[in-house]
Amino acid sequence: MKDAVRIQLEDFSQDEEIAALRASSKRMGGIATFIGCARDFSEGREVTQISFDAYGSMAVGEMNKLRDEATKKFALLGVRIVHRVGVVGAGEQIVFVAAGAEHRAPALQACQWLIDELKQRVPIWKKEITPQGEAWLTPHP
Amino acid sequence: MKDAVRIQLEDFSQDEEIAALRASSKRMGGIATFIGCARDFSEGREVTQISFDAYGSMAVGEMNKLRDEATKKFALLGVRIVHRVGVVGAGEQIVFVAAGAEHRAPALQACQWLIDELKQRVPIWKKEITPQGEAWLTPHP
Amino acid sequence: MIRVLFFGPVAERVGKSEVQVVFKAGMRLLDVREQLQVKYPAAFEIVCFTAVNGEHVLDMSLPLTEHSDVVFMSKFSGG
Amino acid sequence: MIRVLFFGPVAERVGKSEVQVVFKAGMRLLDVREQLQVKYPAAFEIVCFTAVNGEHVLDMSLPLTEHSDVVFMSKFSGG
Repeated sequence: MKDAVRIQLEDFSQDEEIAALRASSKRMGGIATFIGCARDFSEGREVTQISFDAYGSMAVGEMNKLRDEATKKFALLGVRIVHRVGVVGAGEQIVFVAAGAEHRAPALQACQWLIDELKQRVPIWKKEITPQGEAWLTPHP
Repeated sequence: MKDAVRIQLEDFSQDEEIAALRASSKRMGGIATFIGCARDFSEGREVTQISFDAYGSMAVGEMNKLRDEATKKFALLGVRIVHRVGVVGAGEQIVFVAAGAEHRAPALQACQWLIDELKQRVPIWKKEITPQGEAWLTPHP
Repeated sequence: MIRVLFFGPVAERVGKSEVQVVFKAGMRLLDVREQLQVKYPAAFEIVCFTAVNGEHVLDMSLPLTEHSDVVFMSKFSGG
Repeated sequence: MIRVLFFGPVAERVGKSEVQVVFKAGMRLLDVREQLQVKYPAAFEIVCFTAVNGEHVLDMSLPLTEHSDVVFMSKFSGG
Protein backbone atom coordinates (compact mmCIF):
# COMPACT_ATOMS: atom_id res chain seq x y z
CA MET A 1 0.00 0.00 0.00
CA LYS A 2 1.36 3.41 -0.94
CA ASP A 3 1.84 6.01 1.80
CA ALA A 4 -1.15 8.29 2.36
CA VAL A 5 1.19 11.29 2.16
CA ARG A 6 4.04 11.35 -0.33
CA ILE A 7 5.99 13.12 -3.08
CA GLN A 8 6.84 11.17 -6.22
CA LEU A 9 8.06 11.55 -9.79
CA GLU A 10 5.34 9.44 -11.40
CA ASP A 11 1.68 10.25 -12.05
CA PHE A 12 -1.02 9.08 -9.61
CA SER A 13 -4.39 7.34 -10.00
CA GLN A 14 -7.49 8.80 -8.35
CA ASP A 15 -9.12 5.37 -8.33
CA GLU A 16 -6.20 3.93 -6.36
CA GLU A 17 -6.09 6.85 -3.92
CA ILE A 18 -9.85 6.85 -3.35
CA ALA A 19 -9.89 3.06 -2.88
CA ALA A 20 -7.11 3.33 -0.29
CA LEU A 21 -8.93 6.18 1.44
CA ARG A 22 -12.24 4.33 1.54
CA ALA A 23 -10.59 1.14 2.81
CA SER A 24 -9.91 2.96 6.08
CA SER A 25 -13.60 3.37 7.06
CA LYS A 26 -17.12 2.43 6.00
CA ARG A 27 -18.41 5.39 8.01
CA MET A 28 -17.20 7.71 5.25
CA GLY A 29 -20.21 9.42 3.68
CA GLY A 30 -18.36 12.12 1.74
CA ILE A 31 -15.00 12.41 0.02
CA ALA A 32 -13.81 15.70 -1.43
CA THR A 33 -10.76 15.82 -3.66
CA PHE A 34 -8.71 18.46 -5.39
CA ILE A 35 -6.42 17.86 -8.35
CA GLY A 36 -4.02 20.53 -9.52
CA CYS A 37 -3.01 20.29 -13.19
CA ALA A 38 -0.27 21.90 -15.27
CA ARG A 39 -1.93 24.51 -17.48
CA ASP A 40 -0.62 25.10 -20.97
CA PHE A 41 -0.86 28.86 -20.49
CA SER A 42 0.14 31.11 -17.58
CA GLU A 43 0.07 34.91 -17.42
CA GLY A 44 0.01 35.20 -21.17
CA ARG A 45 2.82 32.75 -21.87
CA GLU A 46 2.53 29.32 -23.44
CA VAL A 47 3.86 26.70 -21.00
CA THR A 48 5.06 23.34 -22.32
CA GLN A 49 6.35 21.79 -19.09
CA ILE A 50 6.64 22.54 -15.41
CA SER A 51 9.65 21.46 -13.40
CA PHE A 52 9.41 21.06 -9.61
CA ASP A 53 12.12 21.30 -7.00
CA ALA A 54 11.31 20.23 -3.43
CA TYR A 55 12.98 20.12 -0.04
CA GLY A 56 11.81 16.53 0.11
CA SER A 57 12.10 15.54 3.76
CA MET A 58 10.59 18.80 5.02
CA ALA A 59 7.87 18.75 2.34
CA VAL A 60 6.72 15.31 3.46
CA GLY A 61 7.01 16.38 7.10
CA GLU A 62 4.82 19.45 6.48
CA MET A 63 2.31 17.41 4.45
CA ASN A 64 2.02 14.95 7.34
CA LYS A 65 1.44 17.85 9.74
CA LEU A 66 -1.31 19.15 7.43
CA ARG A 67 -2.89 15.70 7.48
CA ASP A 68 -2.84 15.53 11.29
CA GLU A 69 -4.12 19.09 11.72
CA ALA A 70 -6.94 18.61 9.20
CA THR A 71 -7.93 15.30 10.76
CA LYS A 72 -8.41 16.99 14.15
CA LYS A 73 -9.88 20.26 12.86
CA PHE A 74 -12.52 18.64 10.63
CA ALA A 75 -12.95 15.23 12.38
CA LEU A 76 -11.85 13.45 9.22
CA LEU A 77 -11.83 9.68 8.72
CA GLY A 78 -9.04 9.81 6.13
CA VAL A 79 -6.68 12.12 4.25
CA ARG A 80 -4.38 11.57 1.28
CA ILE A 81 -1.88 14.06 -0.17
CA VAL A 82 0.30 13.31 -3.20
CA HIS A 83 2.58 15.88 -4.88
CA ARG A 84 4.66 15.19 -7.96
CA VAL A 85 8.20 16.48 -8.44
CA GLY A 86 10.49 16.41 -11.47
CA VAL A 87 9.14 17.46 -14.86
CA VAL A 88 5.40 17.48 -15.63
CA GLY A 89 4.00 18.16 -19.10
CA ALA A 90 1.23 20.65 -19.91
CA GLY A 91 -2.16 19.13 -19.03
CA GLU A 92 -0.67 16.60 -16.62
CA GLN A 93 -1.60 16.20 -12.96
CA ILE A 94 0.57 17.81 -10.28
CA VAL A 95 -1.07 17.46 -6.89
CA PHE A 96 -3.85 15.41 -5.32
CA VAL A 97 -5.61 16.09 -2.02
CA ALA A 98 -8.47 13.99 -0.64
CA ALA A 99 -10.44 14.32 2.59
CA GLY A 100 -13.01 11.78 3.77
CA ALA A 101 -15.55 12.44 6.54
CA GLU A 102 -18.88 11.14 7.77
CA HIS A 103 -20.69 14.02 6.08
CA ARG A 104 -20.01 16.19 3.07
CA ALA A 105 -19.55 19.64 4.64
CA PRO A 106 -16.38 18.83 6.65
CA ALA A 107 -14.94 16.84 3.73
CA LEU A 108 -15.38 19.80 1.36
CA GLN A 109 -14.09 22.35 3.89
CA ALA A 110 -11.07 20.19 4.73
CA CYS A 111 -10.19 19.72 1.06
CA GLN A 112 -10.10 23.47 0.49
CA TRP A 113 -8.15 24.05 3.71
CA LEU A 114 -5.59 21.36 2.79
CA ILE A 115 -4.78 22.72 -0.67
CA ASP A 116 -4.68 26.33 0.58
CA GLU A 117 -2.33 25.41 3.44
CA LEU A 118 -0.21 23.15 1.25
CA LYS A 119 0.54 26.09 -1.03
CA GLN A 120 1.51 28.24 1.97
CA ARG A 121 3.57 25.76 3.95
CA VAL A 122 5.10 23.01 1.84
CA PRO A 123 8.60 23.73 0.45
CA ILE A 124 8.12 22.99 -3.25
CA TRP A 125 9.00 25.33 -6.12
CA LYS A 126 7.70 25.46 -9.67
CA LYS A 127 9.63 26.46 -12.80
CA GLU A 128 7.68 27.13 -15.99
CA ILE A 129 9.32 25.93 -19.18
CA THR A 130 8.14 27.91 -22.21
CA PRO A 131 9.33 28.06 -25.83
CA GLN A 132 11.05 31.36 -24.84
CA GLY A 133 12.95 29.88 -21.88
CA GLU A 134 12.53 28.87 -18.27
CA ALA A 135 11.46 30.90 -15.25
CA TRP A 136 10.81 30.12 -11.61
CA LEU A 137 7.30 31.11 -10.75
CA THR A 138 6.91 33.99 -8.31
CA PRO A 139 3.77 33.44 -6.25
CA HIS A 140 1.44 36.36 -5.79
CA PRO A 141 1.20 37.58 -2.19
CA MET B 1 -17.30 8.47 -24.51
CA LYS B 2 -19.78 8.38 -21.63
CA ASP B 3 -22.12 11.34 -21.12
CA ALA B 4 -20.79 14.03 -18.81
CA VAL B 5 -24.11 13.94 -16.91
CA ARG B 6 -25.88 10.64 -16.29
CA ILE B 7 -27.59 8.20 -13.93
CA GLN B 8 -26.56 4.56 -14.05
CA LEU B 9 -26.79 1.27 -12.17
CA GLU B 10 -23.10 0.45 -12.27
CA ASP B 11 -20.20 1.91 -10.31
CA PHE B 12 -18.04 4.66 -11.83
CA SER B 13 -14.29 5.24 -12.11
CA GLN B 14 -12.79 8.55 -10.98
CA ASP B 15 -9.84 8.04 -13.31
CA GLU B 16 -12.18 7.72 -16.30
CA GLU B 17 -14.26 10.74 -15.29
CA ILE B 18 -11.24 12.93 -14.59
CA ALA B 19 -9.58 11.89 -17.86
CA ALA B 20 -12.77 12.79 -19.76
CA LEU B 21 -13.00 16.10 -17.91
CA ARG B 22 -9.36 16.99 -18.57
CA ALA B 23 -9.64 16.05 -22.24
CA SER B 24 -11.93 19.06 -22.69
CA SER B 25 -9.26 21.70 -21.90
CA LYS B 26 -5.55 22.09 -21.14
CA ARG B 27 -6.35 25.43 -19.50
CA MET B 28 -7.71 23.55 -16.48
CA GLY B 29 -5.53 24.31 -13.47
CA GLY B 30 -7.84 22.95 -10.78
CA ILE B 31 -10.34 20.12 -10.53
CA ALA B 32 -12.48 19.65 -7.43
CA THR B 33 -14.52 16.49 -6.97
CA PHE B 34 -17.01 15.16 -4.46
CA ILE B 35 -17.86 11.50 -4.00
CA GLY B 36 -20.81 10.47 -1.86
CA CYS B 37 -20.58 6.97 -0.37
CA ALA B 38 -23.08 4.64 1.29
CA ARG B 39 -22.26 4.64 5.02
CA ASP B 40 -22.72 1.44 7.02
CA PHE B 41 -24.37 3.38 9.82
CA SER B 42 -27.04 6.09 9.80
CA GLU B 43 -28.77 7.69 12.77
CA GLY B 44 -27.85 4.81 15.07
CA ARG B 45 -28.89 2.04 12.68
CA GLU B 46 -26.64 -0.39 10.85
CA VAL B 47 -27.21 -0.04 7.09
CA THR B 48 -26.32 -2.93 4.79
CA GLN B 49 -27.56 -1.53 1.48
CA ILE B 50 -29.14 1.58 0.02
CA SER B 51 -31.74 1.40 -2.72
CA PHE B 52 -32.37 4.39 -4.98
CA ASP B 53 -35.48 5.33 -6.91
CA ALA B 54 -35.27 8.16 -9.45
CA TYR B 55 -37.54 10.07 -11.77
CA GLY B 56 -34.94 9.38 -14.42
CA SER B 57 -35.73 11.80 -17.24
CA MET B 58 -36.29 14.73 -14.88
CA ALA B 59 -33.24 13.81 -12.78
CA VAL B 60 -30.98 13.94 -15.83
CA GLY B 61 -32.71 17.16 -16.98
CA GLU B 62 -32.09 18.82 -13.61
CA MET B 63 -28.50 17.57 -13.50
CA ASN B 64 -27.89 19.10 -16.93
CA LYS B 65 -29.38 22.39 -15.70
CA LEU B 66 -27.02 22.30 -12.71
CA ARG B 67 -24.12 21.76 -15.09
CA ASP B 68 -25.11 24.72 -17.27
CA GLU B 69 -25.78 27.01 -14.30
CA ALA B 70 -22.49 26.09 -12.58
CA THR B 71 -20.55 26.57 -15.82
CA LYS B 72 -21.85 30.15 -16.13
CA LYS B 73 -21.76 31.02 -12.42
CA PHE B 74 -18.18 29.84 -11.83
CA ALA B 75 -16.71 30.15 -15.38
CA LEU B 76 -15.96 26.43 -15.44
CA LEU B 77 -14.12 24.60 -18.21
CA GLY B 78 -15.84 21.29 -17.47
CA VAL B 79 -18.40 19.57 -15.24
CA ARG B 80 -19.28 15.91 -14.73
CA ILE B 81 -22.15 14.53 -12.62
CA VAL B 82 -22.84 10.80 -12.20
CA HIS B 83 -25.50 9.37 -9.84
CA ARG B 84 -26.10 5.69 -9.30
CA VAL B 85 -29.56 4.17 -8.96
CA GLY B 86 -30.65 0.65 -8.01
CA VAL B 87 -29.08 -1.06 -5.00
CA VAL B 88 -25.74 0.06 -3.58
CA GLY B 89 -23.91 -1.84 -0.82
CA ALA B 90 -22.49 -0.24 2.35
CA GLY B 91 -19.19 1.44 1.58
CA GLU B 92 -19.93 1.74 -2.15
CA GLN B 93 -19.92 4.95 -4.16
CA ILE B 94 -23.23 6.71 -4.89
CA VAL B 95 -22.60 10.06 -6.53
CA PHE B 96 -19.73 11.82 -8.27
CA VAL B 97 -19.44 15.53 -9.01
CA ALA B 98 -16.41 17.16 -10.65
CA ALA B 99 -15.78 20.80 -11.58
CA GLY B 100 -12.75 21.96 -13.55
CA ALA B 101 -11.66 25.60 -13.83
CA GLU B 102 -8.56 27.64 -14.63
CA HIS B 103 -7.90 28.21 -10.94
CA ARG B 104 -8.67 26.30 -7.77
CA ALA B 105 -11.07 28.66 -5.96
CA PRO B 106 -13.92 28.50 -8.52
CA ALA B 107 -13.44 24.73 -8.95
CA LEU B 108 -13.80 24.14 -5.20
CA GLN B 109 -16.74 26.54 -4.85
CA ALA B 110 -18.53 25.02 -7.84
CA CYS B 111 -18.07 21.48 -6.51
CA GLN B 112 -19.72 22.40 -3.21
CA TRP B 113 -22.51 24.30 -4.97
CA LEU B 114 -23.17 21.38 -7.33
CA ILE B 115 -23.55 18.74 -4.61
CA ASP B 116 -25.65 21.06 -2.40
CA GLU B 117 -27.98 21.93 -5.30
CA LEU B 118 -28.14 18.33 -6.52
CA LYS B 119 -29.51 17.28 -3.15
CA GLN B 120 -32.13 20.03 -3.28
CA ARG B 121 -33.27 19.75 -6.86
CA VAL B 122 -32.73 16.31 -8.35
CA PRO B 123 -35.63 13.85 -7.98
CA ILE B 124 -33.87 10.83 -6.46
CA TRP B 125 -34.94 9.00 -3.30
CA LYS B 126 -32.93 6.80 -0.95
CA LYS B 127 -34.18 3.77 1.00
CA GLU B 128 -31.97 2.37 3.76
CA ILE B 129 -31.95 -1.40 4.06
CA THR B 130 -31.06 -2.53 7.59
CA PRO B 131 -31.16 -5.92 9.32
CA GLN B 132 -34.38 -4.68 10.97
CA GLY B 133 -36.10 -3.76 7.69
CA GLU B 134 -36.27 -1.05 5.08
CA ALA B 135 -37.10 2.63 5.39
CA TRP B 136 -37.19 5.56 2.98
CA LEU B 137 -34.90 8.25 4.27
CA THR B 138 -36.57 11.46 5.40
CA PRO B 139 -34.21 14.36 4.69
CA HIS B 140 -33.70 16.90 7.41
CA PRO B 141 -35.03 20.34 6.55
CA MET C 1 -55.63 10.88 -20.06
CA ILE C 2 -53.25 12.50 -17.60
CA ARG C 3 -50.48 10.12 -16.52
CA VAL C 4 -49.58 10.59 -12.86
CA LEU C 5 -46.30 9.09 -11.65
CA PHE C 6 -45.11 8.33 -8.12
CA PHE C 7 -41.61 7.52 -6.93
CA GLY C 8 -39.90 6.33 -3.76
CA PRO C 9 -41.79 6.92 -0.51
CA VAL C 10 -44.86 8.40 -2.28
CA ALA C 11 -45.14 5.34 -4.56
CA GLU C 12 -44.90 3.13 -1.47
CA ARG C 13 -47.77 4.96 0.22
CA VAL C 14 -49.91 5.01 -2.93
CA GLY C 15 -49.18 1.31 -3.48
CA LYS C 16 -48.30 1.85 -7.14
CA SER C 17 -46.03 3.95 -9.28
CA GLU C 18 -48.54 5.18 -11.85
CA VAL C 19 -52.24 6.10 -12.09
CA GLN C 20 -54.31 7.55 -14.92
CA VAL C 21 -56.66 10.51 -14.48
CA VAL C 22 -59.27 11.28 -17.14
CA PHE C 23 -58.52 14.60 -18.84
CA LYS C 24 -61.27 17.20 -18.91
CA ALA C 25 -61.16 20.52 -20.78
CA GLY C 26 -60.07 23.36 -18.48
CA MET C 27 -58.45 20.99 -16.02
CA ARG C 28 -55.86 22.52 -13.72
CA LEU C 29 -53.03 20.94 -11.77
CA LEU C 30 -54.86 21.44 -8.49
CA ASP C 31 -57.88 19.48 -9.81
CA VAL C 32 -55.67 16.43 -10.28
CA ARG C 33 -54.06 16.92 -6.90
CA GLU C 34 -57.40 17.24 -5.08
CA GLN C 35 -58.81 14.18 -6.79
CA LEU C 36 -55.82 12.04 -5.79
CA GLN C 37 -55.34 13.55 -2.33
CA VAL C 38 -58.80 12.25 -1.32
CA LYS C 39 -57.87 8.76 -2.53
CA TYR C 40 -54.31 8.63 -1.15
CA PRO C 41 -54.21 10.96 1.87
CA ALA C 42 -51.18 9.27 3.50
CA ALA C 43 -49.13 9.68 0.32
CA PHE C 44 -50.00 13.36 -0.05
CA GLU C 45 -48.96 14.08 3.54
CA ILE C 46 -45.35 13.82 2.36
CA VAL C 47 -45.73 15.46 -1.07
CA CYS C 48 -43.54 18.58 -1.28
CA PHE C 49 -42.89 19.09 -4.99
CA THR C 50 -44.87 18.79 -8.19
CA ALA C 51 -43.59 18.40 -11.72
CA VAL C 52 -45.43 18.62 -15.03
CA ASN C 53 -43.70 17.11 -18.07
CA GLY C 54 -40.40 16.92 -16.19
CA GLU C 55 -40.33 20.53 -14.93
CA HIS C 56 -40.80 21.77 -11.38
CA VAL C 57 -44.13 23.60 -11.04
CA LEU C 58 -45.08 25.84 -8.12
CA ASP C 59 -48.29 27.33 -9.49
CA MET C 60 -51.07 24.81 -8.82
CA SER C 61 -53.46 26.73 -11.09
CA LEU C 62 -51.43 25.65 -14.13
CA PRO C 63 -53.80 24.46 -16.90
CA LEU C 64 -53.08 20.91 -18.02
CA THR C 65 -53.24 19.55 -21.54
CA GLU C 66 -54.25 16.06 -22.64
CA HIS C 67 -51.41 13.51 -22.16
CA SER C 68 -49.54 15.62 -19.60
CA ASP C 69 -47.21 13.77 -17.22
CA VAL C 70 -47.77 14.88 -13.63
CA VAL C 71 -45.56 13.82 -10.73
CA PHE C 72 -46.19 14.40 -7.02
CA MET C 73 -42.92 14.05 -5.13
CA SER C 74 -41.68 13.94 -1.54
CA LYS C 75 -38.45 15.64 -0.46
CA PHE C 76 -35.48 14.40 -2.44
CA SER C 77 -32.85 12.36 -0.67
CA GLY C 78 -30.35 11.58 -3.41
CA GLY C 79 -26.67 12.37 -3.38
CA MET D 1 30.14 22.05 9.90
CA ILE D 2 26.71 23.56 9.25
CA ARG D 3 25.19 22.28 6.03
CA VAL D 4 23.22 24.97 4.20
CA LEU D 5 20.82 23.87 1.47
CA PHE D 6 19.21 25.87 -1.34
CA PHE D 7 16.30 24.93 -3.57
CA GLY D 8 14.55 26.23 -6.66
CA PRO D 9 15.01 29.93 -7.41
CA VAL D 10 17.39 30.48 -4.46
CA ALA D 11 19.66 27.62 -5.60
CA GLU D 12 19.65 29.15 -9.08
CA ARG D 13 20.80 32.54 -7.75
CA VAL D 14 23.44 31.00 -5.45
CA GLY D 15 24.65 28.83 -8.31
CA LYS D 16 24.67 25.67 -6.19
CA SER D 17 22.34 23.71 -3.97
CA GLU D 18 24.56 23.27 -0.93
CA VAL D 19 27.35 25.12 0.92
CA GLN D 20 29.17 24.34 4.16
CA VAL D 21 29.69 26.90 6.93
CA VAL D 22 32.25 26.26 9.67
CA PHE D 23 30.54 25.80 13.02
CA LYS D 24 31.70 28.01 15.93
CA ALA D 25 30.57 27.70 19.55
CA GLY D 26 27.72 30.12 20.31
CA MET D 27 26.78 30.44 16.65
CA ARG D 28 23.27 31.66 15.95
CA LEU D 29 21.07 31.32 12.86
CA LEU D 30 21.52 35.02 12.04
CA ASP D 31 25.33 34.59 11.97
CA VAL D 32 24.99 32.04 9.18
CA ARG D 33 22.49 34.21 7.34
CA GLU D 34 24.69 37.33 7.52
CA GLN D 35 27.76 35.44 6.36
CA LEU D 36 25.94 34.05 3.31
CA GLN D 37 23.91 37.19 2.55
CA VAL D 38 27.17 39.08 1.91
CA LYS D 39 28.33 36.36 -0.48
CA TYR D 40 25.01 35.81 -2.29
CA PRO D 41 23.03 39.07 -2.07
CA ALA D 42 20.81 38.34 -5.10
CA ALA D 43 19.74 35.00 -3.65
CA PHE D 44 18.90 36.49 -0.26
CA GLU D 45 16.71 39.18 -1.88
CA ILE D 46 14.08 36.49 -2.42
CA VAL D 47 14.55 34.51 0.82
CA CYS D 48 11.32 34.52 2.85
CA PHE D 49 11.53 31.43 5.05
CA THR D 50 14.20 29.66 7.02
CA ALA D 51 14.23 26.08 8.26
CA VAL D 52 16.58 24.35 10.69
CA ASN D 53 16.61 20.54 10.62
CA GLY D 54 13.42 20.46 8.59
CA GLU D 55 11.35 22.80 10.79
CA HIS D 56 10.22 26.35 10.03
CA VAL D 57 12.13 28.83 12.22
CA LEU D 58 11.11 32.46 12.73
CA ASP D 59 13.50 33.40 15.53
CA MET D 60 16.84 34.28 13.91
CA SER D 61 18.58 34.28 17.29
CA LEU D 62 18.18 30.49 17.48
CA PRO D 63 21.47 28.92 18.64
CA LEU D 64 22.79 26.33 16.19
CA THR D 65 24.52 23.07 17.02
CA GLU D 66 27.28 21.34 15.05
CA HIS D 67 25.91 19.44 12.00
CA SER D 68 22.66 21.43 11.83
CA ASP D 69 20.91 21.57 8.44
CA VAL D 70 19.93 25.14 7.58
CA VAL D 71 17.75 26.05 4.58
CA PHE D 72 17.02 29.54 3.24
CA MET D 73 13.91 29.43 1.07
CA SER D 74 11.96 31.70 -1.27
CA LYS D 75 8.17 31.73 -1.34
CA PHE D 76 6.75 28.31 -2.08
CA SER D 77 4.98 27.75 -5.38
CA GLY D 78 3.94 24.10 -5.22
CA GLY D 79 0.42 22.77 -5.60
